[in-house]
Amino acid sequence: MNHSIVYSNVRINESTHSLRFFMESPVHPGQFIMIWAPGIGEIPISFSSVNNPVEITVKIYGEPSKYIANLMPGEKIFYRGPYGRPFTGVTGKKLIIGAGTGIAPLMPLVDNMTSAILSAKTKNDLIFTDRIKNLYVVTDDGTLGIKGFAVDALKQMDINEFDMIYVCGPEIMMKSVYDYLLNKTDRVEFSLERPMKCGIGICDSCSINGIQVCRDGPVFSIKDLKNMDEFGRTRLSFSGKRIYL
Amino acid sequence: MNHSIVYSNVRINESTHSLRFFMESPVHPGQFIMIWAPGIGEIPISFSSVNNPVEITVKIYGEPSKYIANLMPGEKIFYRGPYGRPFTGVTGKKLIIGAGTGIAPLMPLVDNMTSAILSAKTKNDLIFTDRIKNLYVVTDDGTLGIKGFAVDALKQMDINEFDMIYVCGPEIMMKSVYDYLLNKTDRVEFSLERPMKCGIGICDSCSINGIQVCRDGPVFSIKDLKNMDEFGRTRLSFSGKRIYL
Amino acid sequence: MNLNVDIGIKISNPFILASGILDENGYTMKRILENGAAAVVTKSIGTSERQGYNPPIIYENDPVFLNAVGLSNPGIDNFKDEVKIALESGRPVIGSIFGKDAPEFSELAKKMESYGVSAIELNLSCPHVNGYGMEVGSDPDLVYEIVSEVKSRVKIPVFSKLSPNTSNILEEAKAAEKSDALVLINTLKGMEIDIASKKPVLSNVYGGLSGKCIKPVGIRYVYEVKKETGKTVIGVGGIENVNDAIEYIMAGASAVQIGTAIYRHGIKIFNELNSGLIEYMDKNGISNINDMIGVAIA
Amino acid sequence: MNLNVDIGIKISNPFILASGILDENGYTMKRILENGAAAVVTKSIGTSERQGYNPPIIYENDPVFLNAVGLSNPGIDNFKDEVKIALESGRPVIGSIFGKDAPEFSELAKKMESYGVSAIELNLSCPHVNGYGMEVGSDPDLVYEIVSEVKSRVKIPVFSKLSPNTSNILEEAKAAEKSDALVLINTLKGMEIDIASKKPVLSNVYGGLSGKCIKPVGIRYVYEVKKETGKTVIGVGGIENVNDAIEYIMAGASAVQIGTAIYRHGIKIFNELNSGLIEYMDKNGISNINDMIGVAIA
Ligand SMILES: Cc1cc2nc3c(=O)[nH]c(=O)nc-3n(C[C@H](O)[C@H](O)[C@H](O)COP(=O)(O)OP(=O)(O)OC[C@H]3O[C@@H](n4cnc5c(N)ncnc54)[C@H](O)[C@@H]3O)c2cc1C
Ligand SMILES: Cc1cc2nc3c(=O)[nH]c(=O)nc-3n(C[C@H](O)[C@H](O)[C@H](O)COP(=O)(O)OP(=O)(O)OC[C@H]3O[C@@H](n4cnc5c(N)ncnc54)[C@H](O)[C@@H]3O)c2cc1C
Ligand SMILES: Cc1cc2nc3c(=O)[nH]c(=O)nc-3n(C[C@H](O)[C@H](O)[C@H](O)COP(=O)(O)O)c2cc1C
Ligand SMILES: Cc1cc2nc3c(=O)[nH]c(=O)nc-3n(C[C@H](O)[C@H](O)[C@H](O)COP(=O)(O)O)c2cc1C
Ligand code: FES
Ligand code: FES
Repeated sequence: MNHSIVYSNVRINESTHSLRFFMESPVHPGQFIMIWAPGIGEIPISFSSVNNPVEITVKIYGEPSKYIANLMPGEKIFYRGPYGRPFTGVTGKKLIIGAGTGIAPLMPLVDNMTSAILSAKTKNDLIFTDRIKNLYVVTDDGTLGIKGFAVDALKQMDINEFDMIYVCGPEIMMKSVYDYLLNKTDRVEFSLERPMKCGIGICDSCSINGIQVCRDGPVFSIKDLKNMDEFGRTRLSFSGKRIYL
Repeated sequence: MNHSIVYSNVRINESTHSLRFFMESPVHPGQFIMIWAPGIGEIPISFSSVNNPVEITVKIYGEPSKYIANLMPGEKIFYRGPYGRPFTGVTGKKLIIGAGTGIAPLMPLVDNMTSAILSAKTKNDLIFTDRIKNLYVVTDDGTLGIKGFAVDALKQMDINEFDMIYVCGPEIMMKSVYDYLLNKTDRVEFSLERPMKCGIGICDSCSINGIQVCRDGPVFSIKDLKNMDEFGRTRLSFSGKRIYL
Repeated sequence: MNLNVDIGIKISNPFILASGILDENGYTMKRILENGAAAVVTKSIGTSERQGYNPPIIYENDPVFLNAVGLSNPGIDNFKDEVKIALESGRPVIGSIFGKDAPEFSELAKKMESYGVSAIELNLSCPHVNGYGMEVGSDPDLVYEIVSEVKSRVKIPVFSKLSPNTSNILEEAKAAEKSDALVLINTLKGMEIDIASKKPVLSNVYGGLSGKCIKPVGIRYVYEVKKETGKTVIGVGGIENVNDAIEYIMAGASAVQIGTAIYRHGIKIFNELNSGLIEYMDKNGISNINDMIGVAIA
Repeated sequence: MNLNVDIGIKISNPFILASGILDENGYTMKRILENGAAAVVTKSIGTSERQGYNPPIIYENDPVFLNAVGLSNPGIDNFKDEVKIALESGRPVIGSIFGKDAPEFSELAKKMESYGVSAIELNLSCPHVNGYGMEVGSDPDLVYEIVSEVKSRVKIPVFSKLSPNTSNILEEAKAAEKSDALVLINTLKGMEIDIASKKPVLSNVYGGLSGKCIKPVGIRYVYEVKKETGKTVIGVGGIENVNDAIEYIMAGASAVQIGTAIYRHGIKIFNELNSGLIEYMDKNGISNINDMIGVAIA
């Protein structure tokens, strides 16, 4: 088990914290680590910045995320990884489409050639709006920006402008973006989120059509997803029970 | 377990064979390998040539040495190693003093600056006399060369002529050479032979004054031996019983 | 060249996916069957849904590999569809089951059989209800009862997977005698502590050691059991490459299962093992894999 | 900073040489005691001289380390001088003995005591005369009898070294309850086959697995036995560096023994462990090693 010392912890909204710490292994955008809350649990977390001190952004749901979000500077943060296949970098114009905490892993892709569609339930759930210049905001309730879903904002844009589109968020949101972009462009990558227990391609909990999201993903191209009919349709629960989305 | 294919097998006297085969790891003069006779046993054997195809020279005593000596070209030879600390190489004039099969590990040291005292019980037990130019032969029974022991030949030589003296043979012979050379010169190395079971410094069967011959030796300088009062005096048998030499 | 072996069922090569590794989702099993595995063993399935232990469920620090999944499974009734998906590959699926007693094992076996699996694998390493820290498999009477009852209730072959956490493997093997094959070995009990946090690394504290560390233990059990009982044995434990698989076969295994190695080598290991085996047999003039089984037994 | 621990005898640091590794020749034990080891355990000694098995007696292929020495030993009467030489170091020698029953163990213990050893270690992993493939240590009644009788015959502390080849370590530990400390673990049974020669690599076929592969098994036994019995435990198995030693101590070991690691690191490992431990305690503000014992036990 690796550990590092928390360098900083900034609360960025009601239930979300950004933590920085130094990592020895290089990290690439889209990769993740399994963070251990000793005696509590272990969860996969992506990077909202891949440069040292790297940054993770954690939303509190249950006990493990709460433990991690509340780690104070000077405390030890335990992890294994980095794991997973990263996003493909491009030099030209980029569009990122993120919903909820799904915005976090897209942040390392942001530079001055990047546009973004950020969506969330309400205004207060939005994060990182201050870090992006060309920003399209979408909220479910219309408290900020367009009222609706990320795909609604996308439909108003000229997708041919972009050399690559990167998407991360709840699978249902990604599925709607996928359905819209299918047959329009091949230059799209999605970062999938499925229940992960091992993180290293052994336990089958994250699999989609026989592919391990933790090992062969979490990043998949739109082409990859064409062969995965479980995408947006079914997945296994923590027990291994098939769930229809 | 490593294995190689026997390249050649030459019988060099009644009960002694020289075998050649290729080894991947580099070997240095004085090192040894543990050769496995599958289903029969395993014994330590030194190199009579360290250049590929390396050469070993084996005298038949019991079943393992018999099996090894009779390996035919094309057959597999199984071994682990090389093990042990080699002789210190010097560029100047060298004297090798070998008795019996103890001559074998000294052979890689032979070049045109090397003189040798080779001793054996009788003329027929002598080996490698054809490989050395400046040769002093000693036999116990006087069937060839001087009648007597190696040390008798040594006493007639000017040891200051040599930049290094290397000795290998039965411990009793080495002890007599040691006693003679002690306080005369520090430029002497002995290759010790003690019962070896593991060959890697674990089992204690080869130890002398707490030093493992297999790992810290088998080559020791005359200085090293000054601190080893077990030398020429006691050793453990295969069972671990102390034997007085 | 013949790579077919008979372990109660005939399979087209000796390489089988081990239980508990990438065999919970039918699509994954199907993919593995389409990529060189002669058969897959499902995750061990029980009567009802179980979450298993909280993560961390694995700990990896080469050469150590520990897991404590905690028999998480969807329950036998929810598993039907996964078997169905896996069977689309056209290759055999072996249904692994676990329970606390003979009636439970029998019920599970019957359901698995009805789903179309080719054989049943009894996971006897589950916790023994009456024995503190003990496993079902280390109670010979219970093993005998389970195997007998399951055998009498299903028509397909039954394999018994034995535990290495025992002082007397031959007694266990004897108790499982009615099985069509013995599967050796399950994981060795072990644990690690992270010294920086001063805590056990697995949330369940104890886990099972698998991978290269346990190969010598697996080889020993396969060799000893084959030598002393002559039964059909399936070898499992620490197989990382074709030489390891050949070692198990020479020790007496008719087929082998691969689990942990998938972590390092991926699913492609099955195709690699197949081509490695063909190459080995070719080079050594062996035309039938069955000629290699148990040749190291003296 | 206090590195002294009490395992029935007081020793100046927690690092002890394990039985069977470089402890047959008194001079070697003496050298190791003079180079950082707080104590040494002798090779296991029996009533009469035994040659042990023919070489190959070890097989090494990282991370696997197997041995089958076969309890070679000079016999108790011939061992007196070796103990005497080792004791010249001024540090404690622990006499390891093996036998087939309680009278044999008692005789050996008494002789060892008379040679001046500070404690007796009972090697309970020797073959059980009446149990095929079983070890003395997996017969709780026999263990109880041996420990009781030895305890009543000698005044020095008695340690019981238990076998990991068992389905129920707590039963074993209970049977050995009268011991002053429990030593965990001995080697795990294992073997390897060389596929080129199609032969087992050890002349005895079966051997004992030691070194880094068995550390998780050793940690588990130490943790479980300490947690469930509270007895003084000495940890052994796969300790390669100070972190491994600390892990054992946190799991509940009051001291640790080092064997196989000497192959890779040499005798100097004892001095390295001592300085590593001091550095660790310094860095973590721990002034007494005893404060670390068992801290990972929940
Ligand atoms: C690749 C990837 C990257 C991610 N990156 C981020 C990120 O950057 N930021 C972020 O906020 N979130 C991220 N997530 C989501 C994050 O991992 C989840 O929010 C988290 O798993 C939920 O943890 P929790 O504290 O809410 O625990 P809960 O959901 O309350 O679960 C508690 C614990 O039990 C485990 N668990 C949950 N359900 C079960 C069950 N049914 N059976 C057994 N064990 C169970 C969990 O793993 C956890 O250890 C990512 C997820 C993935 C897959
Ligand atoms: C460093 C070193 C280098 C050597 N180099 C050479 C060399 O180049 N050429 C050469 O001819 N010889 C060499 N020897 C000597 C050679 O190893 C011995 O001749 C050999 O050990 C004797 O083997 P054998 O066939 O005669 O077996 P035997 O002496 O008959 O022994 C049979 C087997 O049993 C083992 N054994 C022997 N005694 C016992 C016992 N009491 N208990 C248990 N097992 C036992 C042996 O290891 C062997 O496996 C060397 C020895 C050493 C230590
Ligand atoms: C993550 C994981 C989960 C496992 N789950 C099961 C299981 O459910 N049932 C079972 O019989 N064995 C299970 N095993 C044991 C394996 O099937 C196999 O016996 C063991 O891991 C040794 O093989 P390996 O070294 O190739 O992994 C599991 C092993 C691992 C690593
Ligand atoms: C070569 C060798 C010989 C051994 N001989 C004995 C012995 O005689 N008695 C004993 O109790 N344990 C013996 N053991 C077991 C060790 O004392 C120790 O319990 C085991 O090797 C695990 O520790 P390690 O991994 O540090 O080696 C031996 C181990 C080895 C490797
Ligand atoms: S999380 Fe286990 S296979 Fe992906
Ligand atoms: S031969 Fe075993 S220590 Fe040297």
